[in-house]
Amino acid sequence: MDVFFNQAFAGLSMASILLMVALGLAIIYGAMGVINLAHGEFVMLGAYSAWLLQSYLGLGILASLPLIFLMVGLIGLAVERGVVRWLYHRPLDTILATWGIGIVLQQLVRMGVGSDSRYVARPTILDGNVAIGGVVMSNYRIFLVFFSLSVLAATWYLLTRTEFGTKLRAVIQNKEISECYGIRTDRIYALAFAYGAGLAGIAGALVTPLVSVTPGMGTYLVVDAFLVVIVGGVGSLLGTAVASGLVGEATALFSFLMNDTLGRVAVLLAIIMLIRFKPQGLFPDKVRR
Amino acid sequence: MNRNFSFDCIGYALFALLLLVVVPWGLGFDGFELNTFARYLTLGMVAMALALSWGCAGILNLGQAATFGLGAYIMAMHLKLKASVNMPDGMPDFMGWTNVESLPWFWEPFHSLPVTIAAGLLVPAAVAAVMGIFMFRGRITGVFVAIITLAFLVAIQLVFVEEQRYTGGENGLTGLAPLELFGWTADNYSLSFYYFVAGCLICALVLALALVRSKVGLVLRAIKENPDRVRFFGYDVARYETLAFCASAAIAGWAGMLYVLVLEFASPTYMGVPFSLAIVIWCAVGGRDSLVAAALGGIIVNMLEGRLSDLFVDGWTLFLGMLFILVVLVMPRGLFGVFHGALARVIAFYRQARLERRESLAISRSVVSGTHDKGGR
Amino acid sequence: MLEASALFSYYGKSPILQDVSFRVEQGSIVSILGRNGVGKTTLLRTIMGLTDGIAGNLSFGGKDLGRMRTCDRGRLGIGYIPQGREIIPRFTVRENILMGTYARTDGKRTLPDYIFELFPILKEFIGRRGGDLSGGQQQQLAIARALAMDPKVLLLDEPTEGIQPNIVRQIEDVILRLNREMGITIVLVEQNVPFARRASDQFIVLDKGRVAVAGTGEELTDEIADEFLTF
Amino acid sequence: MAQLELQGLSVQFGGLRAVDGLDLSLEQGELRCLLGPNGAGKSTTLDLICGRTTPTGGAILFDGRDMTRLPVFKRARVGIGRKFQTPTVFRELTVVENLEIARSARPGVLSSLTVFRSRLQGRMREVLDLVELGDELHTKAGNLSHGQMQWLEIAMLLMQDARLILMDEPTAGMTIQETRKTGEIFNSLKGSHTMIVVEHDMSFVRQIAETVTVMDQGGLLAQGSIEEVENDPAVREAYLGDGGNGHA
Amino acid sequence: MKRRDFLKGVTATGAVGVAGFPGIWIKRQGAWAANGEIPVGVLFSLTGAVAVVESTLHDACMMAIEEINDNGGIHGMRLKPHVEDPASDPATFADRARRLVIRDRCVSVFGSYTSASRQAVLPVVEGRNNLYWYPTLYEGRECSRNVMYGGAVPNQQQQEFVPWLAENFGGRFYLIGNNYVYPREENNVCKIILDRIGGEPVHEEYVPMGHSDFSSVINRIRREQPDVIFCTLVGDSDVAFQRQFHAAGFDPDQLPVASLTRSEVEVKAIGGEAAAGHFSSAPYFMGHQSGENERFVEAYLRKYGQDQVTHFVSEAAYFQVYQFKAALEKLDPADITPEAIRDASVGLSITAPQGEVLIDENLHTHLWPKVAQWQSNGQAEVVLQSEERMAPEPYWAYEGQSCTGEGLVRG
Repeated sequence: MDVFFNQAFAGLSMASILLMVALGLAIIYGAMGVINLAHGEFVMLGAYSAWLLQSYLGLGILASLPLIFLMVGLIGLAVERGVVRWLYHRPLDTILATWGIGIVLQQLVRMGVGSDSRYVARPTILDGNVAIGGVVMSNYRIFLVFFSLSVLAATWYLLTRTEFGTKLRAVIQNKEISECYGIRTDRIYALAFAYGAGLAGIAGALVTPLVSVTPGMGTYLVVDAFLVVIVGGVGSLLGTAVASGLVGEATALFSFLMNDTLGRVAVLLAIIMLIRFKPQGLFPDKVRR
Repeated sequence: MNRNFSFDCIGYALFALLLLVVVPWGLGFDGFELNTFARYLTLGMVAMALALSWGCAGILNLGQAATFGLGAYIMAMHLKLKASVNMPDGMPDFMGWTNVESLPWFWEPFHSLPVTIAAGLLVPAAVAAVMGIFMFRGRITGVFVAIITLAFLVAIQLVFVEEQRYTGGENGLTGLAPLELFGWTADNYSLSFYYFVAGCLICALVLALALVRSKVGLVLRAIKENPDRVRFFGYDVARYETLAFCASAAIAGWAGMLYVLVLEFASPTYMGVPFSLAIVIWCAVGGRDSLVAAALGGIIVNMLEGRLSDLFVDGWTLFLGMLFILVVLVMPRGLFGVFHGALARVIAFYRQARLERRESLAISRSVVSGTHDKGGR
Repeated sequence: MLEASALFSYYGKSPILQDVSFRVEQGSIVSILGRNGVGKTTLLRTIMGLTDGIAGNLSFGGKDLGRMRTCDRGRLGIGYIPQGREIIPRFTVRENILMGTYARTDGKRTLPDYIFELFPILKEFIGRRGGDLSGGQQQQLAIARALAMDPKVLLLDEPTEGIQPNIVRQIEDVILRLNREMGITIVLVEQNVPFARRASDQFIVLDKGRVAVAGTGEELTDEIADEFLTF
Repeated sequence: MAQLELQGLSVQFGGLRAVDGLDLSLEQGELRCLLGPNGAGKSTTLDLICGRTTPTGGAILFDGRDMTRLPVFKRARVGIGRKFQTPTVFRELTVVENLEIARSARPGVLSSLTVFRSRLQGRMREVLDLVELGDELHTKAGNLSHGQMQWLEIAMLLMQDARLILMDEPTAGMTIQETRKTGEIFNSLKGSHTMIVVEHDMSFVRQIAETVTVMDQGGLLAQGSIEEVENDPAVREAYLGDGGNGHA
Repeated sequence: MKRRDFLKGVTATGAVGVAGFPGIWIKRQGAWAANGEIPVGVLFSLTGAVAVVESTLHDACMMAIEEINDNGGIHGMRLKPHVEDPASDPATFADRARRLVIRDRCVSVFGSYTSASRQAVLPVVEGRNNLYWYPTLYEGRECSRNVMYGGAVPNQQQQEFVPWLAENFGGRFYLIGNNYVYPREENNVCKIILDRIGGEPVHEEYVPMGHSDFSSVINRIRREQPDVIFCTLVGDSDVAFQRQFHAAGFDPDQLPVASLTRSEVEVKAIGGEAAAGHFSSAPYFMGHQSGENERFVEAYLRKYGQDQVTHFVSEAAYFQVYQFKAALEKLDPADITPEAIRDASVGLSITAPQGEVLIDENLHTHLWPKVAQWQSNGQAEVVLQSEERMAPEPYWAYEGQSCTGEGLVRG
């Protein structure tokens, strides 16, 4: 039984990381239809920013989160202004362009910082475990779960309760008419892209204590995160959250039943099925226009 | 129609001439250079295969590498068996190391070369058929096709890596025998081998062209523009899409088989996401609207990659990444689009000039004859 | 106030409007009439900057609109109520109206009360999603959204199309009140000749992208209607 | 036995009943005009017949065969053709290629593999002459004028040789001469093809119509000859609207 | 259709004009080493997933080449390194190896870290009878006459390590590795040894390369309660696993991670604190006390930065160049061919940072296995040093097979 709960928690903690990565991607994809394959590199930049701030300014991960959000957000802004904005009417081409951006960002980091893996210290206040019977949960992972939920909540608040969010949602649903009502759609797009990139940066910073920080670290994440976004459904925060949870728990379950490789294969096949039979996502928004 | 057909012939004859005469001559009939170029040709072939589904039918297959890899493994299995005749039970060495008792049943048929070649074309096509029917019956299009094929690619690569007992795992299939075909042994540094690969590419191109030039190609172009409207004429859109998908897979499998001959091993990286996305990029650089252009895209980008990595050992990927961004931004229809646009402009200019000359002639003649025909054209 | 001379407007390379000139005086109602597909909607979209390009002059309140971005035109006080209403279906009624205020330059984000006097039904349905309203209610919402921006001019594209007759009358009344009581200039694309005749100070009949006839409201005779508006 | 029969056909979008218990039957070779105010459900009815929309209730019989659940392409193979309100031709293809697509007597994949060039003789030549597009054979459809595109789409339907042709506002955007010519073509098709035409242009309707069906709010309002319908007070109320002094 | 297809032809011609004739200018033939230069290939990934490790090998190799050149070269000839970046991709490895061997006519190629890349290069060097100097520890079971194996084979890493672990911590081993040849083969060897000494493998599992979430693995470890984690994870996976293992609160005194692959590079990324108390088995550690090593480390840090580390693969990448040099010095300069270099290498003994290393006739290297415990400063403290240099036996686990100077012998 303990094994079951342990595994359920493992799934939850995988889901929390996935959610943070996918959330930014979901906003970028939902708002602009841009398939951002450079998202993994934003995650990587977040991790390197954490390393930079730690080794040169001595800032811990938690303290530097706002700065990292800004730094990666700015890079995202630059990428949007420089490349992505020319491609809004060609969604499939964004796959190619952002893949190129990913290659460039990776190589820039490699040339600037070096290709060896970097060390970022874990916040010491989050050391240790909580043990309930045989169920052992690492404090840091518990923190991640709650943090990702609060990021979700903050994003939800931003989208539904602020002027920026309302404008963004208006633009998503009807770009033309939003323009007619004085909304500067290009500015909204740029900010939304920057916000998505910033979230990826935060996610990158927060996974540093668990993984190896290398220029190629983001590549593995982006495919999974993208699958989550598609399964969740375009523009649905709830869908993204639930899909992350499902994928995380399913990965944990299958890898417990089989092994990590076949578990991943099973999850991928399940995702293919879901996309095939529910291409509109888990929570399709039925509204008549 | 006839004039267009002759233009066709000239274009393809030029391409064939290029591959069969100009390139080997330009490379000085050098074994190493020819071998390197043969590699580019196989990569061009898989880019061409993608153009068949992406350019013609609008199906962006991000998992093209999966069918390429299948073809590669099938050929490698045959060559591995040939290399293992002296092993106990004729079993490949890696199977012994992973405690496999006897040769698995699905390896048996690959003792035979004809079966191998047929399988190298048909297995990828069959896999594509299953995927195609699965997706297109459900009217899955665009991004969703891209994502499903991508997920499928990741899954199939994981399976190949996991089943090390049968596939050689991460190392792939290595230590292969050379191919023997009708008494000819493939030496991949020879001119004859280069011609073999180039011949295969031209052959595949001609077959693909036949498909594109037939009514199937026409219907596919219509489907790409408006699948619903095509249905109203009684076409089963899913079948057409599946056919394009299968044909593309078969050619990709073919290219995979050649790739194994060129590189002398099969590796699961042939089924990797980076490789698969690279195929898409070659196709985009060349121009997905034309099969030859896509093949050239594959050849050119790989050549460029080769040259760049020679010139800038440290930063060549940086240049490559920037190149992709630039191509997407500046040349949305690839090199082909640029050439096409330029030539169309030239032709339009001459046509205009000819028209004006004719008009001025007509006017002067009418002035001379004194009849003012108001609507004279 | 709104002025066009020798205006061409393009979709792609084909000119949909050709050599159109007109002048809309402050505080007047101008009707634009014509058959399906003669460019009425394109004219409104051209004013908003939603076509691919224009040639000729187009100005509003003395400012040249030619190169101005759509969002800035909105901020000048041009309220656009498009054909098919195009309210935001997933927004609540409140959010839809609030969206209108984003075109205000004074930064005020409150919903004017008079909107709810004009359209009491919106007050009742304030929390519902726009997409769940009936056609007539959506039309009222679309007008309310435009009013929230405190517009100087309203561009209405067939506001009564496909709406039950009793609401049609209501909407027509509102349009007249907005003009007569609040002095809002109105440009109205209309199929309904009697209403156009009753309401407008001025009319423009388009045919094949050109101005076929223009004149004051009284000059809109049955002959003109027969020639250009019936089939 | 009628060729096309709609029995209690209904469809619902969200809460809206777009078509509500519609009964309609057409004889072989009949031309039927479908009138009604905006939103009456005319286009939706065509959508239901050709299979673009699935009904929530009722049945569609064609030649006595139940079509209600058949996918679009199978209905097309049975002989139902459709023209859309805005011309939907393949803009990237040339005129000939568009017609070749429309020539779909053998729509299978395998038979298409054996066809390599468009034969300009026979039916294709006839159709091209009829719609006067003979000079534009190799023009991309996207470069045609609006009227020509409408013609092309009609030509495609002729090429398809559908037994039942559904037309949604075929004359929208046409000049008066073009409209008249369209009317002549339609009249010549009577008898050999069954047609349903949704139209607002009353003069055009007068030119072609034998029987007129008027729809309102998803149901049948009136049916009969054009005079009968025009004098029907219910029709005037619903369609001509606004006190009946309109010019529609 | 129109003129499009004519254009295709034009495009084709144009394209080749742009990039088609690199081969024309390539000069070839002549002696292997001429003009006072000895061409050697340097083939380590500078980009891609494996660059993390391979770039350090590249650095070490290049440093040795420069040192040799600075000290007058070999027979007065300079080593001319041809550097390629195979981008961590086996296909690119094969392509670049061809360039080095065939086009650039290198007498030897130094390169690569992963088994897959070695396998990709193998047909090229065997087909052209060239020499590939491979510095990495590997799974053994290979007996090419064209590869100089500088790293440890399983018997050199495990023969002393596994019994020592079982003695000190218990015989219940949890085997975890990345899913490829090396971990599986090492685990085979480990299981044989465990079987002999009465231990048991409680669980054996493999995760995909680059796998980074070990929650499930850690849960399984909790359930199985082994005595030792026998770890053959590499690179990113090893780093991720160790960080998560540490975060999960396991005590290294109770449950140590015993790794065959973890070196100073990984520990630097893991962080000394998380790695402290765990064990690695290798022939070299950065902190090894010897004059040769102090010189090596000092030169390396001076050249590449004080935050860099040396490790058991970069050491081999370094000393292999000196082995190459020693072999060449035995040869007549006019007589330099890959085969001659190979034959001259056999039986060569030089002083490497880890001690005296000898090239066996099977082309593998006799090394000095050590077991070390990681400290929180990121350095390893040797706890077990083998008495004598250990001979490489690539077919140790396969009875009746052995690799000799004549190649693989079955008996």
